[in-house]
Amino acid sequence: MPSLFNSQPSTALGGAKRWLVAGILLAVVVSLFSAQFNRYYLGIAIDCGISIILAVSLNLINGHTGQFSLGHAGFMAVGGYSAAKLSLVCSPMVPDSLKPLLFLAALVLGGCVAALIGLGVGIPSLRLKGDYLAIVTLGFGEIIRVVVQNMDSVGAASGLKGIPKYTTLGWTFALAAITIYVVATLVNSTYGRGFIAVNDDEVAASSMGINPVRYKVTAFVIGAFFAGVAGGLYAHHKQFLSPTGFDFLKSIDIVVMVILGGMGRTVGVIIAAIVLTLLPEVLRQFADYRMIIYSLIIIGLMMARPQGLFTTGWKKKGVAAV
Amino acid sequence: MEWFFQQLINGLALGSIYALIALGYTMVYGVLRFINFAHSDVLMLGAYAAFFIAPAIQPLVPLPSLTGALLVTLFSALICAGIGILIEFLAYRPLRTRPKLTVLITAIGVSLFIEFTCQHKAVFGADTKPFPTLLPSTDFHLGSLLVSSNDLVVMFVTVLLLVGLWFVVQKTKVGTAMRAVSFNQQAAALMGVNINRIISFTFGLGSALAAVAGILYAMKAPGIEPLMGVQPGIRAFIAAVLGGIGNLPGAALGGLLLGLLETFVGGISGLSSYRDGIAFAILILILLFKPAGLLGKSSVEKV
Amino acid sequence: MLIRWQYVALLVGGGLLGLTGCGKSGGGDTILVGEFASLTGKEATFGTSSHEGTLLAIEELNAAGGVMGKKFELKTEDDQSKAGEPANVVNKLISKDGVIAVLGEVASSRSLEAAPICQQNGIPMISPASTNPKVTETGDYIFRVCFIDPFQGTVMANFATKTLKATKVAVFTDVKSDYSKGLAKFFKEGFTKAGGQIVSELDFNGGDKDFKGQLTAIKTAAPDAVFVPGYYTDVALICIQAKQLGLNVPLFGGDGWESDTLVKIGGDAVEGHYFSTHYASDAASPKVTAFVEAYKKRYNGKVPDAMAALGYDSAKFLADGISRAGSTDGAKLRDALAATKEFDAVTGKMAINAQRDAVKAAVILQVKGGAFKFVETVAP
Amino acid sequence: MSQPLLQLDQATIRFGGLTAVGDLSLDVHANELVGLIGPNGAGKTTAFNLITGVYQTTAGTIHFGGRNIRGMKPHDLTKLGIARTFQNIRLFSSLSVFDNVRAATQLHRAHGIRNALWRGIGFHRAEKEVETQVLELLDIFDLGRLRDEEAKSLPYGDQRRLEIVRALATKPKLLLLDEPAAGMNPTEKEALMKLIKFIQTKFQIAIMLVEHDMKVVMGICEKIAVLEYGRKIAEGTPVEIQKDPKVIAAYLGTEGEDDDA
Repeated sequence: MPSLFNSQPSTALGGAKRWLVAGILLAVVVSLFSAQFNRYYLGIAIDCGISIILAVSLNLINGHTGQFSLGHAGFMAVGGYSAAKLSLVCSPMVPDSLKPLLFLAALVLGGCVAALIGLGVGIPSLRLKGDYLAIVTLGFGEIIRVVVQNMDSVGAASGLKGIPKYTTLGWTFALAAITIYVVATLVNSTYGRGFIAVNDDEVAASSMGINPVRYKVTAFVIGAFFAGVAGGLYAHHKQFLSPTGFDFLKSIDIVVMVILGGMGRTVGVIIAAIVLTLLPEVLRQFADYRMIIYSLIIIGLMMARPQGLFTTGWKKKGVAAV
Repeated sequence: MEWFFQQLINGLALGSIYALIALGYTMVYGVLRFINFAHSDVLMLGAYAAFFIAPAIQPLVPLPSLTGALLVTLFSALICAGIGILIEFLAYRPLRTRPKLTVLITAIGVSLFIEFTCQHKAVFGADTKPFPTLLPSTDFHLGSLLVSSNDLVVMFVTVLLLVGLWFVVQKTKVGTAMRAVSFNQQAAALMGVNINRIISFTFGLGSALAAVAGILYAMKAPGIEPLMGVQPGIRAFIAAVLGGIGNLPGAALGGLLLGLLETFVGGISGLSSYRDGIAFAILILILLFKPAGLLGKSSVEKV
Repeated sequence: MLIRWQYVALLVGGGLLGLTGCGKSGGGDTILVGEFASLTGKEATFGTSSHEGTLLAIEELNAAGGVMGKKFELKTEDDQSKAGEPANVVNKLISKDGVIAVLGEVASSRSLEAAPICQQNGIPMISPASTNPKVTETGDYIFRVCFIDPFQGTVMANFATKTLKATKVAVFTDVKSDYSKGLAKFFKEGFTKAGGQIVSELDFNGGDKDFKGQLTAIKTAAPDAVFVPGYYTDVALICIQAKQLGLNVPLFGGDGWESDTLVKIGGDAVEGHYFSTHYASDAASPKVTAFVEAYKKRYNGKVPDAMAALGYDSAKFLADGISRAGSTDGAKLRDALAATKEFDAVTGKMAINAQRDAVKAAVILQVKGGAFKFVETVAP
Repeated sequence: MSQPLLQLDQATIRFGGLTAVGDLSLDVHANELVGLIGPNGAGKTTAFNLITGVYQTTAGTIHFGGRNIRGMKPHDLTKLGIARTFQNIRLFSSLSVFDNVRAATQLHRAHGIRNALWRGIGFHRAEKEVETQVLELLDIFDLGRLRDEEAKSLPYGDQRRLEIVRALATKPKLLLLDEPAAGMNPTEKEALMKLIKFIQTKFQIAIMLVEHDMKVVMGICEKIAVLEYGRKIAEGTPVEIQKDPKVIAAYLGTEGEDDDA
């Protein structure tokens, strides 16, 4: 079966690009009709798309490469603030017809700045493992938050307001499709097997000519880039950013998505991202019992499906679910 | 100079509490190799237990008094030990053979569950409650220095518990079993160690420590609320890693260092707003040079 | 307990169905009002207070027959004190539930997140306690019933120079809170303009429990008084630790101090300190006494804090606007609210100015004998 | 005689006070099959770790293909042409048999992120080539039928062979085998000896072998070096070694154990 998620390179991998194009087209078409959607559902749908980008990109770091990072919210913050600042500064100077270009530039800038920070965070990962690395990434995330909290140019503690609303369903899901494409194709290539090899056994990987340092840093940089893009989307979706939104609990949320989806399983992670974004909304009717139920569901899921929600049988035929 | 010594005392007092909490983290980590995120919530439950027990025993033992404080602490520690054992039994034991990350997420789930449940108005409610005075407190003047008796109590209790814990782990039969389980669970089981009992004991002991830390923390800052454990919990977690997780003296050292660092940085104008960030930055620097923490042994992988 | 993925898929599918199958409710014989508040999470204390005040006001209004012959229905949503949530919550209230106005939030950062959505939908939003000037800058549908940081900061600066006769003041700010930073900024401006000197500026993070590092440094700077714009949960601990360190100068702050809990936790450590707020319960109008009594009765003897009073006022202010507009239409309601010249709130008589901010007097209280005593009134 | 492929010149490594390998000098020539033997703890695996860059020498030098390898990381050395297997099998346990070998081929590809992402014609051609190559290799070692199995689910003997195949996929000039016969029964050992000889002739590479089983070592190696307490006590042909009194003394009572602690 020609598919993005098939681990075999033998069949037509050209399929992967077709999926990407189809995904982007679908997103754009749906987005044309989005004016008719209820704004609440539209907002939630965009939240889901952003969660997908965050979870899939973290999956490259945590799932495929096996680096336990707790700093994804930090990358998201960096990307979000950079993108928002650019569009705030430039949007008065740009005519309406060029606004999409400005938005694209802002997202790319956000991604690049986040990637740069990812490079910085990736370097300690050369020396640290497991819990120690987790702490260091958590620390980086918190440092970013503290710095933003003290930066008056981005509103400091009172937040950055008045960010133009550029994020649409189309943008979000097109970028989600690109993220999925990049992570999935990257991992499903001879080059990309290196990520998993490093995860499985660093010493053996090194002895097979795979440079673990390079792979780990690459994973951090690419993961951070997309987290930054997600931050940019988030900023132009909520139209307001405050540093408290990017504390380590946000990182934990994303980690839960990755683990619940099954480390290294792209489809599972996508579904987990959607489920965990929808769940609190679905539970709203339970009012003040909502978060209690939410936490119980997480515990229950870990007991029932510890290997990830959607592992068995989904890995290979998962395309239908995207 | 006077300023320096005052800050030193402040820092040591704060660090002692971090150290005490970190001991609990590190002990559970030593035996089970995972970070018990719910530890900080057990700390909160300890403070609430004392909050409810204190008025209950007031008719029998006058408060504030030393006996009263000891009694309240003892009961709270027992309650929390029970809670800790229960958490382990219900949430972690079924996952014993599963990957550590699974247990980690479950621990986060348990932590959220306790926090949200306690915030519910039918339980404790979200508002801050005044913590009763358990110990009569006085301030000692050493020249121009001011030392609160509470701070001295905190430091004393930390040292006492650290020594006690060290004794339990190193010199008693159950401690030997704990170390055996930590070293190799299967081998320990084959040697006739009752793994379940040892792990329950570890959780009970760790949670009792958390209760004591919670009460001391509430004595220092006598307003308690369901999320009071989160912030010191993260700090203690950092402290445990800083000292080398799984290492008891390391946890104490890490806690003290972090407490001192926060206090001194907090006291510098212009830097105080970066306090949380600087603590982390120094932690990262230390870990870059000592990847397994200050006292942790970096395990060289055998090839 | 075994959950297979099929069940999960069912759950997701069911959830999706549930999400699409709802229309607008309300309308008809009730007026549906939305409220968003931090009922759980880090700032649940304040959110709960303002919610309780709002709820009390709605209940009183309904007991009195409602407005225009219609009763109110309050739809409350929790935002978990989390950034990102207010947008969802307010979108839901407006687009799914169909509320005619939105009440909330205490924290300016969360009000700022919700404001553009209310503005774009043409739904009036009334914030009970967001004091950051930026909140109402979002657009002409955004109002508030509290005074703003520049006013309160200036009031306290004048108080420090004139009443306290302080020339050297230390400022101790909660960097995590825009409220605290705002107050500190305007206080510093006012105080230095009046010839005073800021001898020390230190920061803490809301939720910290240990402040001794900063307080020791403040003590070394030997100020005449310390300005602590913060919330009562932190302030009580700051007062206790200041006392332990022998920092025996007056501490003073803003309306975030006002709560029974301040005295309950702080005990004698808060004695003698000052803060500015909206009303004084000891020198109060009958309106205030009635509110305090009603609140105590409704919530098991709990004494209302400033958030509760402001939450109460936000709902009453909305009802007043609706009755004057004679309609629940967004634009008409907006115009009526904006035209408010005098509204008799629990927190004082107020008018709405061109920036849609409440203009009202502040009072300064002192903690004495475990109660708040009136010191002076400062008119705008 | 031509320039040796691998040249150890008084290579030494000390851990604290312990000299794990001391003044080890040894030459390995192209297409030569050299055995490294010695009692438990003699430093054989440590010597391998020095050659592959896992450890750095404290003193002395190691040259490979005329280059001093000091400071080079294992993956750099693999590029130069050194491949190895491990005493305790280290496969990529979550990857399939096919992918284990595929991961090892990448260092000779014009790989890269850009190619993997763009998926142009060149990429597909290259991936096709890799596939053919990997399958060929697997088939030579009779593992082709298992290509989709998870590596960790294979029987022990197959795992050992897969590790060798994976090492060969890096196209080495020198292959280091760390106790390949450990845990095998006599029939399997017989097959392994044939296999090693086969690799030597088929791929025309030099092989270095750490092994406890004397029958295996004596049966196939052209040259044998004996280590004791980190020092080389003898070097020569199998016949010479068997007669060496120092070797006999060192081995008294220790022969035949599997474990190298």
